[in-house]
Amino acid sequence: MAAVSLDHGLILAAILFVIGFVGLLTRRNLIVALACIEIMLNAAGLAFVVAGARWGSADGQVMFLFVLAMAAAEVAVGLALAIRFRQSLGRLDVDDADEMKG
Amino acid sequence: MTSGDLITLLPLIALTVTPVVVMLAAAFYRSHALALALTLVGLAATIVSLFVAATRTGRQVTPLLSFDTYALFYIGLLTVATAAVAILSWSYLQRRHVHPEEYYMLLLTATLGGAVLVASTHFASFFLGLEILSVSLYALIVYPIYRDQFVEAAVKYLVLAGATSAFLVFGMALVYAETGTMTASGLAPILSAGLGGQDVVVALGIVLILVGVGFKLAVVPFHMWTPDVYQGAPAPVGAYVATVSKGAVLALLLRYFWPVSLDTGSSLFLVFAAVAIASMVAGNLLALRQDNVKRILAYSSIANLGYLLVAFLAAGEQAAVAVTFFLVAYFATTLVAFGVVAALSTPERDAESMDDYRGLARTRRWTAVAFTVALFSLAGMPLTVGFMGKFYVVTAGAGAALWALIIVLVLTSTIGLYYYTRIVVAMWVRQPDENADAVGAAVGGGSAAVLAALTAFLIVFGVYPAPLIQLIERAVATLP
Amino acid sequence: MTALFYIAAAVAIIATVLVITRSNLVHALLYLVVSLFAVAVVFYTLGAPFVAALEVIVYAGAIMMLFVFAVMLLNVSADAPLRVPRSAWIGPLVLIAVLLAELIYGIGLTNHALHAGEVGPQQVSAALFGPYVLGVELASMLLLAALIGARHIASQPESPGLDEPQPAGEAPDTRANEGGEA
Amino acid sequence: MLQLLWIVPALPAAGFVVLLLLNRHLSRRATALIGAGSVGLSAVVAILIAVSFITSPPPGDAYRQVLWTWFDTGGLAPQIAFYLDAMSVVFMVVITFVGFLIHLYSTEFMERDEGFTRFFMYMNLFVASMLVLVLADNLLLLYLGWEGVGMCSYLLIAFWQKDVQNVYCGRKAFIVTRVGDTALIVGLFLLFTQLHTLEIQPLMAGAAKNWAAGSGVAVAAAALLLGGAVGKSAQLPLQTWLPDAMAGPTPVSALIHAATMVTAGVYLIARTNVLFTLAPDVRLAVAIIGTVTLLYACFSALAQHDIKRVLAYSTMSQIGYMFLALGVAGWSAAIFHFMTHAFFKALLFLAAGVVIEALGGEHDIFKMGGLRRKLPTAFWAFIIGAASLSALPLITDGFYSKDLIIETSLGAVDGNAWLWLGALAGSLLTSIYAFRLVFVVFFGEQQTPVTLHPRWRMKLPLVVLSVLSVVGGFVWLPGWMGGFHPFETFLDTALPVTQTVAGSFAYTGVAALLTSLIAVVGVALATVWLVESRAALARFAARPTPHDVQTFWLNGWGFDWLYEHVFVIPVKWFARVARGDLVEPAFSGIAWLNLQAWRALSASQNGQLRVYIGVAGVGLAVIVAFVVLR
Amino acid sequence: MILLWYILIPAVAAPLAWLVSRSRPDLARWVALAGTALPLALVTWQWVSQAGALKAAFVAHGPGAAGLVQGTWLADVHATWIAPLGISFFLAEDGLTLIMLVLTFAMGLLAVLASWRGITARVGFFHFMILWTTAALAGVFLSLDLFLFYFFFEMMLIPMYFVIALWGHERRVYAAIKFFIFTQASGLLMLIAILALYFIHGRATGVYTFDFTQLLGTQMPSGTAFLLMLGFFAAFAVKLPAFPLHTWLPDAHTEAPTAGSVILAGVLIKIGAYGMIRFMVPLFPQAVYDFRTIGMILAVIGIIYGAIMAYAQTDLKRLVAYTSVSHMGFVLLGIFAWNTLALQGVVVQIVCHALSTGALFILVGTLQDRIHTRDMAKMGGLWAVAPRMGGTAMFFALASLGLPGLGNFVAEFLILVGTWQVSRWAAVLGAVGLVVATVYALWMMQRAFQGQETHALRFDDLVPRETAMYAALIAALVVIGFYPQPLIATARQTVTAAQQMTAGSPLSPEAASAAQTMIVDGATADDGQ
Repeated sequence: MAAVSLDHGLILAAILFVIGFVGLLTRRNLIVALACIEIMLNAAGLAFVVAGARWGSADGQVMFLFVLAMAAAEVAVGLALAIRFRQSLGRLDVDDADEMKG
Repeated sequence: MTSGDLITLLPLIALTVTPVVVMLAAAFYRSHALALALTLVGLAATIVSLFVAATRTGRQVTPLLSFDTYALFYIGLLTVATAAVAILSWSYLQRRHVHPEEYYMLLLTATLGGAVLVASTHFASFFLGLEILSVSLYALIVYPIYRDQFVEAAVKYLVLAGATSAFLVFGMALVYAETGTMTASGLAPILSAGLGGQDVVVALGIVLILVGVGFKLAVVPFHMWTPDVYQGAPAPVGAYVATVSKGAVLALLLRYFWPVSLDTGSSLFLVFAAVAIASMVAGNLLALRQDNVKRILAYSSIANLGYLLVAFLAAGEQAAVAVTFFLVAYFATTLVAFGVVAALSTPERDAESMDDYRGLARTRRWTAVAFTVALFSLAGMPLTVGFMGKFYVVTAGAGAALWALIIVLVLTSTIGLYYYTRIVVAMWVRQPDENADAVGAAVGGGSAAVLAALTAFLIVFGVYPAPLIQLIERAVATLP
Repeated sequence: MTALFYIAAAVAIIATVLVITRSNLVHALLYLVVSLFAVAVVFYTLGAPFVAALEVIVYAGAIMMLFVFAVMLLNVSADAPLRVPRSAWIGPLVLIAVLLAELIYGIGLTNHALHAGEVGPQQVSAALFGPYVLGVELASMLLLAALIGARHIASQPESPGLDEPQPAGEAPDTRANEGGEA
Repeated sequence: MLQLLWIVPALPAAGFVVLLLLNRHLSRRATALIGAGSVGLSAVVAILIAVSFITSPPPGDAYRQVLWTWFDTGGLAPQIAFYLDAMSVVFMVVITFVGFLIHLYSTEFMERDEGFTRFFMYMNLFVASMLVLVLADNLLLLYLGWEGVGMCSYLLIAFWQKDVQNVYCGRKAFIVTRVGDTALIVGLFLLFTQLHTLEIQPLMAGAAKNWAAGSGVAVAAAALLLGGAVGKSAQLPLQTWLPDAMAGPTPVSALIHAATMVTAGVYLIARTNVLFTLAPDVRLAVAIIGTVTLLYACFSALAQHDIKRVLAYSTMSQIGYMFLALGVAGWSAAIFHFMTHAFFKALLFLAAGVVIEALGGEHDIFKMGGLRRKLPTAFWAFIIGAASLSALPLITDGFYSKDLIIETSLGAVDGNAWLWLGALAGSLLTSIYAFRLVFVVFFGEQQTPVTLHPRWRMKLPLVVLSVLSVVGGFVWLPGWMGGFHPFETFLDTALPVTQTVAGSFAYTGVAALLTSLIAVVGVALATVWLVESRAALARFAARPTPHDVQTFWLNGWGFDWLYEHVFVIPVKWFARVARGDLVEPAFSGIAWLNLQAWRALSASQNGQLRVYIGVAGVGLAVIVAFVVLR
Repeated sequence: MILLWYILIPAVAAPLAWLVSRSRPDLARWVALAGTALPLALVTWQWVSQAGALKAAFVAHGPGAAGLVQGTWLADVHATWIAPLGISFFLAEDGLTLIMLVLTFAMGLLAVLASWRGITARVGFFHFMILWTTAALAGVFLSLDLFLFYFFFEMMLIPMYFVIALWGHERRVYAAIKFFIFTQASGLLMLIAILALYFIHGRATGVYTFDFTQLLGTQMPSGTAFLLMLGFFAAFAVKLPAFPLHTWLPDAHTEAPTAGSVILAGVLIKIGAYGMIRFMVPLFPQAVYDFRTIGMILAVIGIIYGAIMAYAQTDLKRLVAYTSVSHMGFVLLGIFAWNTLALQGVVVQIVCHALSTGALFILVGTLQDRIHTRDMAKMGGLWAVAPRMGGTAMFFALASLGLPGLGNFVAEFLILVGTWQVSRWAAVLGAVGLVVATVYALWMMQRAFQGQETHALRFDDLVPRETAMYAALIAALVVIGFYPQPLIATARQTVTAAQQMTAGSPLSPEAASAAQTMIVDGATADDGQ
């Protein structure tokens, strides 16, 4: 049933990954940044599942599981930080956070 | 998973149980002293378990981890470093009026992450170890919370760590897609081909993995976060990031690349060389006229990683010993340097600007002596273990005839002299300016002891490094 | 089946692009949920039903809920949208184009057929509690660390300041861990 | 008796050490006693040694006394040893005797000077160094004496160091002589490398044995030694320092810049005569330099205002005569003239000293005048000195030595007419400027009052020297006066006999008559011109020749100006330009580069998170491109 | 075993001085005095007692390179230090080392004496640094293991840096860091050269060691040898300020306190010369031979440029510093001439330069303490105010211009005679250097001491302690001037051994024969003493 070839899957993952990365680069809102990180992690997980599908072994999916766990952890701490960020800097704009430089 | 494996896993088990115990204790009775005591007991247990684990043969525990003497040595190193950071944090957190218990839990989980990284031979354990370490660090960096700098540093670290982890995983996926193996032993033949010609995907995968590794090691071009995080984070956490997180990742890199003898023509070698040179040059140049001591230490840690990469590239029989020895020296020196910064920091403001260190020799003589010894060790001056470390690195480099790299190392480390001595001048030559708010109270008992012990380590092994070298040689011998 | 794969892929890509272009935050998050569903469908077409289910439950269910809570809590829509001048997009887009080209060129070089069979939950759980058992334990420690961290960051009152020291050892008031009021 | 040789230089050296150590605690009398006494004793011992040397000459007419080995490495083993032969006896006696007289004279001359002890300290050190120079058995030891006297002359010229001008003159003297010394030391290198020793006698033997006459190395060695001699004896082209050396006290000028040091060059050439015989054209150069310098000096002397500068130029010209004698291989004639010159030139200087002291430090001769009755001893001393300088026939020692040189310059094998004519012209001019000086200072009306009259310690040396200036010449009578020349026979044991052309015109009666008449004509000319017409006297004394030639001669034919512009100004310019070290910009440039790199890099750390991610992305793109495309 | 004491006594005295100073500051001075006087006495006793051994050790051994090298040490200590890298704790002492040790401890003693009144702030810490430098210097001169040599070479930087940075004058921090970076950068280049040599030797013979006697004579392609030689030359040329790399010296000397300048001028500079004679030339004779012309050009430029720069200075101490550049130009010339005469001249020059320039620095330092300025424009006519000081300054000025009868002349004459045999133009230009030396020496005397007393400066003349110090130095210079044989005899053995080591190369073609005559002279010369 898998007429889909490996590289198509990987290309899809790559595209999603790259879109996430561009979001990270351009959007100044911290929440969106966290979302973009989630997109990139999801794309990486997708790549792993595609790889697993190629070899027909469960390794890919196990790795996806771990990526999932890591993403969840990341979001939890990220959002907590976002709340703290808004309280101390007033806005969720990432560019405000440039007090330390030089 | 046989019962024997459990004994081999003892160190990890100890490192897992300790944070849980600290958490339970905190649930019943919130006391800073109790938390620290439990942490130290846990770390001591880990070290004892190392010796127990060392007695068992048959080291590979599930494809994920392998506990050879190399891993055990590094776990020991990380544990000792964590213990030092914990004690240094005691006086730091004492005056911060913030719940200290979570700090120690996170410290222990981070060390667990490090331990997993050191022992990992599989992508899964590599990824998980890295993430446990990172996630624990997010909270540690922002721990005192009440100042914008902490939040800013944590956000930067989190976003960048998240992004680079995504690259890491994507790289792993590509490698797995092409080769089907995720273990270090499986990758060795591929790596030794130096990523030339045919399987471009694997090359792509490896490079993407290096992004994740590069971020953690803070080598150029992934070093941008370092100065801000070191400046923003509390001093003990800065020490932790500079030592344990970098050391663990480098140990893993060494394990993966140890069986691979990169020939100097291959593209991977050239990438590493370019990164090393860039780190050495940028690290030293950025710190040239820097007035913030924490940022100077950050840039100097970038430069030191550049030196480490030179030894890593040497890949001769000397390389592993050189890398490990330099790492041990780097650990001790950085802990002393950050320990002094932590000891002098006040709740209002960390002791980071150069003016805080004016005339320190007069006001607080022994701290100044410790900091001077650390700075001279960073600069690689004799009588300090830094000198032996740098000498060992240059020897390894010379052994592998990496002349270009060594000459860059030599020239950039003389630039380094300039900014290290600027601090020394501030401490010894300048007069303390009265109007500056007085630097922190006298150095607390615990951190004073740690600083004294580490400074002694710097000098003793600076003069007579032979026993340390023998220990490292025995540890490295077991690498495949 | 392959047609379904390509449809779901297209939906996923479009939804993700919309996520990063919408100025309204809530819309962005909703598009993200759509994108996750599309990816779940892709998983299904690739013969990984267990992971598809996980994607829906954990990713869309739990993580996105966290996002929505955060957005509601901070009623982000109130403050001015952070407009980014058009020109700011050019640099990143060029970089992304280069990166994408390199990735696609690299991936394009190899072409292998995917394994026909489906890898069901049995094999995954066998692997999970086979060689990767330690992985699971470590994943749990990862979540524990995140828990402790998130709780600590969110629990503190806005800025304890140095004047009213909080005596160590006294149990904190049972404020919800979402932290202070918006 | 000869074993006491080492005492002769040791005594003044001991005097120097004693004065140095007890500097503060000695009274004037004690210092004078030690200072003059040490040289006096040394003179006595020198004379005793000379007598025993003459009466019972040691084997081989030479006596060598070794004190200790200086050092011994790599084949070079110079010894601190003294070598006494006929020539060095003459030099030793003259130096110690004249030195003693001048020391006696100085005890009174320097009485009121607060640096009294320091003066005698330097003078003793000078006499010791000069004795080491003339008695040295080894060229390196000779060089030690050579530089020693140079240093002492610097210290003594700049004795009144409160006035920067004196210090400048002292420095100028030491540096110009040092230029000559460099040539000498290079000569030493050459000699040692070629002949593997620096001991004079074996060196001369070795040179004679393995160097062919006129061979390149011989010419080079001789030329280098000549360079050293020219520097020390103030001959062209290194003569500019001597007139300025008059800045020192008069006894210093008398001892150093008349009697002893300036003749060191003559001693060196005489001592290494074998080298010069091996390089005939260098010897001709010596003769030419001698003649040209003596003429140059005569003309300059004519135009001087300062009494001591006249005498300085006259010394320069008399040494020119000695160089001429050496040039034509009249070795003993040169030594003879050295002795006579030492007597009458010291006499002239000391007399001038009396005059200067009497007139309260006045140097300009046109402010003096009519001192005949006021200072009789000075007047008679000056007359005898001037007569001897102009070589008035029969009654002065100058006649015997200078005319002998004039005669040899034609009669010797290498003599030639041009040299002879130059010498004759020089002799004429000498008598003119000598007696010009006498008439201007001692005749005409008195312009400055006499405030001080010399006492016995200044008068006695004048008398003794006057007697010697008359008697000194009788030791070597010319052929037509009976040919009694014990001095020559004595010197022939050390120096080669001068070969003369048998029937040459020089030895005919006419030539002898001509040379003696020249001197008398010169004096007559000066007397007729000056004594008769007062106006003529003032005018001629003031300006004997048209104005610009006058000033040209006054400042030594513009050599000072030339050296100033060729050597001194470029060095000063380079020093000013390079004060901050030319190499410094190279290193501060590197530091600047580092600073600019730092400024650029730290600008990139602008704290913007998105920039950080961008940098990481670009870095990644570059690496991937490199790995993938390679 | 005695060698260990040379390093240990000052090394132990250093912390002792610092600790003692906490309770009674002045005690630190006495500890420092003991810390330098004791080893000085020890080494002098060894010199006297082993004078016989010096000759015997030499005569007994034939001219064979190996024979000479092994058997020649007066005393040696051999212990393994870091076995895995083949680093051994190998100290050895022969004639030249003996002289350098005497010099080190004498200058250390002089430094302590000179700063008896001068240093008042942080006395204990100051003497800690001085003693640490002395210990490191003793280590440098004694070590025969290249790593140990490098270890001590670098170790002496820190105390010297502190001495200049803490007790120096106005621009002390700039001068200190400049000194530090110059020496460290060139030191690291030498380290690379040492390591390259270590690996070439290791690969060729399988024995990985830093022991100089074994590294000697490793065969390598001439191109590599030239590069390695340049590495060594860089480090030693900076230390011995050879022409292009000398700019740190005037700053370091001018800003350093008197004691610092004395040690800097007295001993630190000599490491360059010692290093070249001991390590650089014997290890790469052919490369040195190829480099000889350039080396001599640099030396001659150093002599003349240094002298003119000295003349150009307005700061008295800077003037004296540049004289060191000029004198060290002679030393470099002598080393490149590499024959017995020149090398003996170098040894004598090393000692005499230390004495004369050390004295000049003390003089200028004490003058600065009295009139609080070094600017010659503000001086003038000081002889009238302080005649004894004027006289001493005159003596040492004359010594530094190479007046015969004093040690410097014997050294410079030997060097120039030796150089003449190798290259005529270098010797002639060196001799011209003597004239330029006269210019700056007399210029200094005129500007500072002679001439009209422009400013009414009133200060007291030399105190007895100072007079005694200068008298000792004057006596030493005069004795060396008239009888340098003990110095030459002590160094003869090292000089001949060094030439033996380069016997194979064109550098010293007649080495074998020279050694032969040496033995004969060695035996006969003794009766002359």
